[in-house]
Parts: sequence; C-alpha cells; structure tokens
Amino acid sequence: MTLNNKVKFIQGNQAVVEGAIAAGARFYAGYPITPSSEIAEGSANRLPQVGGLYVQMEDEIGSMAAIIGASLSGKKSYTATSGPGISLMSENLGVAVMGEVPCVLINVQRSGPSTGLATKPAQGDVMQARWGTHGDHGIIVISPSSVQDCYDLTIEAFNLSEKYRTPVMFLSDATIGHLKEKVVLREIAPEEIVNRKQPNCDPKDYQPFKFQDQEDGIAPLAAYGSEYVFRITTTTHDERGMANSTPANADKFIRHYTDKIEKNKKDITIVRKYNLEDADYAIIAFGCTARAALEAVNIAKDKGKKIGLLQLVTIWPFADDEVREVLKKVKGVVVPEMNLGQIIGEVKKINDYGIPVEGLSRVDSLMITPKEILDKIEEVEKCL
Amino acid sequence: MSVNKYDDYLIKEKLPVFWCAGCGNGIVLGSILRSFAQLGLKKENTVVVTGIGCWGKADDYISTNTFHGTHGRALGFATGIKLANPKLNVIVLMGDGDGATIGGNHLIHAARRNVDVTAILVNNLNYGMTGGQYSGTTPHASYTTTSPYGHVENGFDVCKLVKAAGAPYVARGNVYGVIQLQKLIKEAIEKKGFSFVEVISTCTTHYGRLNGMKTSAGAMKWIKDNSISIERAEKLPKEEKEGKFVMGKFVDKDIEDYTARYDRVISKAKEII
Amino acid sequence: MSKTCQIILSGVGGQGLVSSGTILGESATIYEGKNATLVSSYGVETRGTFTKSDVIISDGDISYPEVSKPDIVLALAQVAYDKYAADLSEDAVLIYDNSLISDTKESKGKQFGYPINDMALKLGNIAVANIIAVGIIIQKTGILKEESVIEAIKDKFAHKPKVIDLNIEALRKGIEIGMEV
Amino acid sequence: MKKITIDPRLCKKCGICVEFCPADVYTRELDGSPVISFQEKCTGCKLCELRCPDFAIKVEVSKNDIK
Repeated sequence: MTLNNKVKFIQGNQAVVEGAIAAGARFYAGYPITPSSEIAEGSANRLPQVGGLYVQMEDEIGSMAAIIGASLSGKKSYTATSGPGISLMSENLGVAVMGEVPCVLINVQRSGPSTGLATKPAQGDVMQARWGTHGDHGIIVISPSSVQDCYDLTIEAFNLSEKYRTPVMFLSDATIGHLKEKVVLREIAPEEIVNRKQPNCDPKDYQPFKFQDQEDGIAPLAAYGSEYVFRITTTTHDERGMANSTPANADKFIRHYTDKIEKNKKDITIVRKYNLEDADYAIIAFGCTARAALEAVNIAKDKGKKIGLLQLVTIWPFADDEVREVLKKVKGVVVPEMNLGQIIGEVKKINDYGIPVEGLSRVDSLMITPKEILDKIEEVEKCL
Repeated sequence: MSVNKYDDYLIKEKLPVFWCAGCGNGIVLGSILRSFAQLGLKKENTVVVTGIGCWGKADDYISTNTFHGTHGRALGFATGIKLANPKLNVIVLMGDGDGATIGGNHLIHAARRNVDVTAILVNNLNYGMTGGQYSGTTPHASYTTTSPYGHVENGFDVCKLVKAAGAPYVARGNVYGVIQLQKLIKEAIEKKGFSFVEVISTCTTHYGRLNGMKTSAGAMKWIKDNSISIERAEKLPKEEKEGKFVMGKFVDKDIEDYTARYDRVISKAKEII
Repeated sequence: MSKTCQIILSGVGGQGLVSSGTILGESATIYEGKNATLVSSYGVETRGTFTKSDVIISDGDISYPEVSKPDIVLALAQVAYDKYAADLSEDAVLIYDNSLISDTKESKGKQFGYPINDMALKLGNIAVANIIAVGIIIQKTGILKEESVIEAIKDKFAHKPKVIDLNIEALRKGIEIGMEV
Repeated sequence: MKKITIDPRLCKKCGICVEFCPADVYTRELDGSPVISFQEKCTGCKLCELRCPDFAIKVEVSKNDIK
C-alpha cells in the first residue's frame, strides 16, 4: 500500500480537523466560539463525509458531556473551543478524568480573562489547562506551533488519549489556529493509530476501572452496546464502577488519575531542541511564541551567538527532566510567553542551579517578537 | 434470551434503597424496571443515564449499562451516547433540579433536537438531596428551606416547556397513579424520538414536612387530591385548576429523529466527495 | 541563503485580501514546493475596518510568520496607505490603488499607483481587484510563476468554473500593468 | 389464593400500602410496620406492590385466581 500525501495551504484550525479524522475521530460536539469556530465548521463539513457525526450543542457544558457519552459508545470524540468555553467545559472535563474517558479538547486560546479580546491570541490558559477542573488529577496538554503540528499532534493527542484513557487538551492559540501555512496531510498508516484497549475477559467478570492487573496500569474500556455491560460513575467509585466512599478507595483512585500520567511522562512528553548542544543561553518556549524564539535563535546564530531553544510541545505533564538538562548547561534562560508568567513558574521550581531565569511577558494580544527575546537575553547577559 | 422479570434489572444486593421512607423515587424506579421487563430490553443494549440528586442515585440499583455524571448534564451525556450508537436504548433519569433548573437549557434543546432518548423527570418540587431548598418547579408561596416566608417565584410547568420545545412525546404521571405511570413510561421508551415523562412525586422529609404533609401517606394523598386528568382539566373553570397537576399524555406525534435526519446528511456529504 | 519575500496586503475588510494571500500561499506551497505563511489581522467586524495580511514566501523554513521588514506592501485603502507609506524602507516597494487613494506622500521606497479598482470594474467585476493585485505583486517580486497562480485560481474556483477565466484575465492584466513603471 | 409477603429488611414503614389498599388488607403495628391482617380480602390488584417505594412487597396471584 502506498500512502498518499496531500500538500495543502490551510489554517491550523482546518488542519486540526484533518488530524482528528486521520486519527479516527468520528464524533464532534461543540459550541462555536472565536477563534476556534473553523474547527466546528470544518468538522460539520468533513465528518459526515467519512460517516462521522457533528452535533452543535446548546453550550460548552453540553458539548463536553456529549463527547464523553459518544466516547463511551465507542466513537473517538472531540470538541473545540476557546478559553471561555473551557471554563464551562471544566466541569465535565472532571467527568472525563474521573470516568477515565478518552476524548480530545481543543482550546484555541484567545486573550482573556472573560470575553477579553475575542479575536486576538494569548497563551493565558496554561494553568487553566492544568488545574481548570477541581480536584487532583493528571492531564496531557499538547501545544502546536505550526499548521503541520496541528495535523500531526492532533493525531498524537488522540493516540495518547486512547492509550492512557484520559482527556487530552490540545492547547492551540489564535495565531496558530488562523495561520495559513503549508501542511502535508500524510496518509496515516493503521499502525500509527492507537485504539483503546478492549476487555477480553468473560463479560460477567469485566470491571471498567480495574487497572491494577494491567501491565500498563490502564483498565480496558468496553463500549456501550457491546457484550460487556458496565457502569461509569464519576462519583468516587471502585473497580466495578460502584460508588464507594471509603478512604482507602478514594486514595487509591485519586492517586491513580495522577500516577497514570506522571509515571508515563517519558512516553508522553515531546520537546524540540534547537542549537542547545553548546548554547550559552537558552529560550524555553511553546506554541506560537516558539516560532519567535526559533527566529531569535537563527538571528543569533548568524551573528555568531550561541543561543538555544527548548520548545515544550507537551506542556503537561511538564518536561522537567529536559528542562533541568538545559538549566544545568547554560548561563541563563529566558521564558517568553503571552501571559504574565505561567510556564516560567514551573521552570523556576526546578532551577536548582542558581542561574537567572527571566520571563518575557506580553498580554497586549501581540506576538512576542524575535528582537524582544534577543534583547531580553542581552539584558540577562549584562547582569552576569 | 430476553429478560422479563423486572427484578432481573434490579441490583438486589444494593437494597434497601437509600431514599427516605415514603419517597416516591422507589416507586418510579419500580415502574421503570417493570417497563424494561415488559419490553424485554437487553441489558447490553440499554444505558441508563442519571443526573445528580436523590433521583440521580437510581442507577445504583439498575443492572443495565449505566452512566452517572454531573448535575443537570444527563441529557448531554445521553445525547452523545445515543448519537454515537443509535441502536442503544437510552433512558435518562433526572430530578427537577437536574432537568428543570440547572439543566433546563439542555432539556429544551434535547427536546428540540429530537434525539431518540427517553427522559424521566421525577419532580418532587424541591431539592431533596441538599436539604429541601426551592427548585425551578417549586410552586409559588410554598415553603422550602430557602423560601421560609413562602416562595416568591412561580414554578415551571415542565410538560408545557418540553411540549413548546417540540418533543414528539410528552406526558405526566404521578407516584399515586402507578398503573398509568408505568403505561406512560413504557410508551415513552417505545417512542421513536425524544420522549418525556414528568412524574409528580413526594418528598416527605423536606417539602412534605414544610407544607403540611406530615406523613408519607399524607404526601401521597396530597398528590392524589391535587392531580386531575387532562379530560377533567378541560372541563374545569380556570380557578379550579389553579395549583393542580394535570395528568396524562399531552403530545404523541411522529417527528423524524436526529439520527434519521443525520443519516441523510451523511449520504449527501458522501455524494460530494 | 534561502530566498524569502515578505509581503503585506492591506486595506479594509471585504476587499478579498485574505483571499489574495491564500492564492499566493497556495501557488507557492502546492505548485512550487516553497514554504509560505499567511497571518491575517482584522477587527471584530468582517467588513469596513482596517485589515492586513502578512504573507511570507520562502525557499527555506519560515519560523516567525509576521512580516518584520516588508519587501512589498499592497495598499487598497487610504487608511492602509497612510499606515505604511511613511515607514517604507529604501528597498521596499509600495503598490497602491490610485482609483481609491488620492492623498499620497513621499517615502524612501518605491511607490507605484495603479487604478486597480477601476480596472476590475472594467473587467466586469469589482471582486477581481484582489487578483489584479496578485498579478502586480508577482510581476514586481518575481517570487512566483504565473502558471502556479493560474493553477491556484483554478483550484479556488473549481466549484464556480464560470469565473475562472475572468480571474485569469484579471491576473494577466495585473502582470501586464505591473510591467509598466 | 393470593400470597402477600413483606420483606421486613426492606420495609421502611412508610404506611403507603396500609393507607391506599383498596381492600383494606393491611393494618399497622404501633411502630408503623404493616401487618397483613385481612389477607382473604386481597383482590390481587398489586397496587401495594407497585406503590411500595422499597421493593418490600410481593403479591403472588395463582392462576386459579385470575377470572
């Protein structure tokens, strides 16, 4: 079989739709919101062409509920929104965590808080993505920096979601969502697609939350309508899905929601390294800002300066090993982000090397420029 | 193998039910399970979706597939479950808090969207689980723990709301008229499209206690005395209908459901590519 | 060193600037194997307010997608002209629609005024003004081949074959006047 | 013959069966528990079983009783 590659010049949001379909997603429920609406429109157009289903719900709470329901009926499901929508979805994001329901939420970030600047980019939802829903839990958050990423990493988001039975957030932003760029829509080979593990036990023995006897620590998930009759409750439950409020049971499961992500960090996290081998200074960036950072690295290189970039493609779980490796080697680090300093806090937490870690924040809806990053590095240099 | 004993759908080891003495929830649960048995529903193909509240605990006792999520959102989950696998029988259990208050918007849109699920809303006129506060159906001037001087607002007529939203099947029963109730529930499950049954129920512990119904039997009697049939309601003058619950079937018509319509969308879309 | 061309397309909402940018980008990426980016910024209203699109076309990778130093600026409205004319660098080119923009000023870079809008009307449809502009741009920059743009136009209007010829005519008209000084 | 059984482990003594039995089959103990005092009056209508909120009552009607 030869795989077909299609070259397109499309928006990040459109590439997300193609990625979702390539990953095998066949159900979308959502509520339109700028700057994510092209994902709704694209899904309404494309899903029925592949036998999938689009439904526009009355709000984001219902949308999140519907994709959870559809996922439990065996369809890979997703929704797309922006920060205000994530605020509403956070309620049922907890349901997906607690019910261990695979699904993908796309947040095309815009400037906030509240309605904010509806059409303008920001990167202010980093912590909301991590802690938006209440209670302790792990979460996987992936941040694209190109239209190609929007395709490739959407597939990755579905794969991780299926593998770890967890919601995955795709943290895009208005710049990347609306950026038109060359993308190769690779035809995806079946072996590149991960589908959730199915039970193979006797139906009467099936326990939808029994993770302990699984080598990978993830319980298989049947679909409603299969021979397996099962219960999903997002009240604290036992292995069978029966409400169970004993302290030991609560402890076991609440830890599980974090452990299954944190213990598999090596498998989950993706970072990109540019010019870091002999760098004197490093930039740690993600999303659209990583593009300015890469430009800065290239400009510096032309000028004979040794500046490297660590791009966090996976934001959560936080790539602390890779960040530590950088902190250990360089004289100083600059963390540019279109917020008042969210990721930088994580970097500082593990800065045991006493090097300066400086933030570069912008919340005026404009992209951080390569020059601003280079100026900041110069500032750090001068202080040393 | 078809199951036709209602208690095959009941998880007996979870009994006694956790509800208060005289609570109507158990009566409605019994009616639902008996309807399942009459219809011979396969557990594998049936999903019961519940909300939050006293009635939201009903799934604890039901042996089909179940889903128990967040307050008011049961219809959202059910929409996804059903649309992703239209072969499933999806039954949604909500209280008046779930269905008519926090989730009221989901209710009217589910009715309008005409997803083929059956929603059974048990209306006990207050929030039982949290201690008897007023809900979206609490009648004007009645007493709850948050309307200690008499309720300021009016309550919803939920059936009228769902009817106005365009549901193809809308009915109301109560926990006194159990034979009619079971008939309505069975019909609703059989109905293609969004079917809705409101059940007027009792909350002896809270609403009953604060509104002069001292015993479970007293609360049941209050429901009996304040319920009238559609036929009778049509003949009564307006002032005599005031505060009465009208029982019976308000809507029973055929409207193509979401899945049937969407199947045509799929055919159309596939033609284009 | 890879060859890169930075383009700003500016005007007001509704002039088809995103569409022009998309045609340029598609021609470059799909038909010439280059890279291209298009970033558009606009107000909340779709029509009538200042908008601009940043297009970068390059043989190499494009990291930062916003235009920092334009090689060519297209201005289709006075408000757009005013924004860019003054700061134009020496080696940059400004193309403006002189049927819409009358108040011009001196600048360091070269300026060329063409009656783009009037020409579109003459061709029979004001909607092709943006394609005329694309023609001028590819003529002035030499960044793309005419054939690539024609292919992109055919793709864009595949569902409306009637307007393909009109748009190709508009493109050629743009190339033709672009040759004039 | 109709056979009524009440499961005392499930009964919460709400009194609904006693109050609404059309044939007055039941009486109440001082603690509120229902007592099947007049089994012979039972018509087998099963309303008590259907109205019991606690799944505590079973009314069995043998074939001979169905007219």
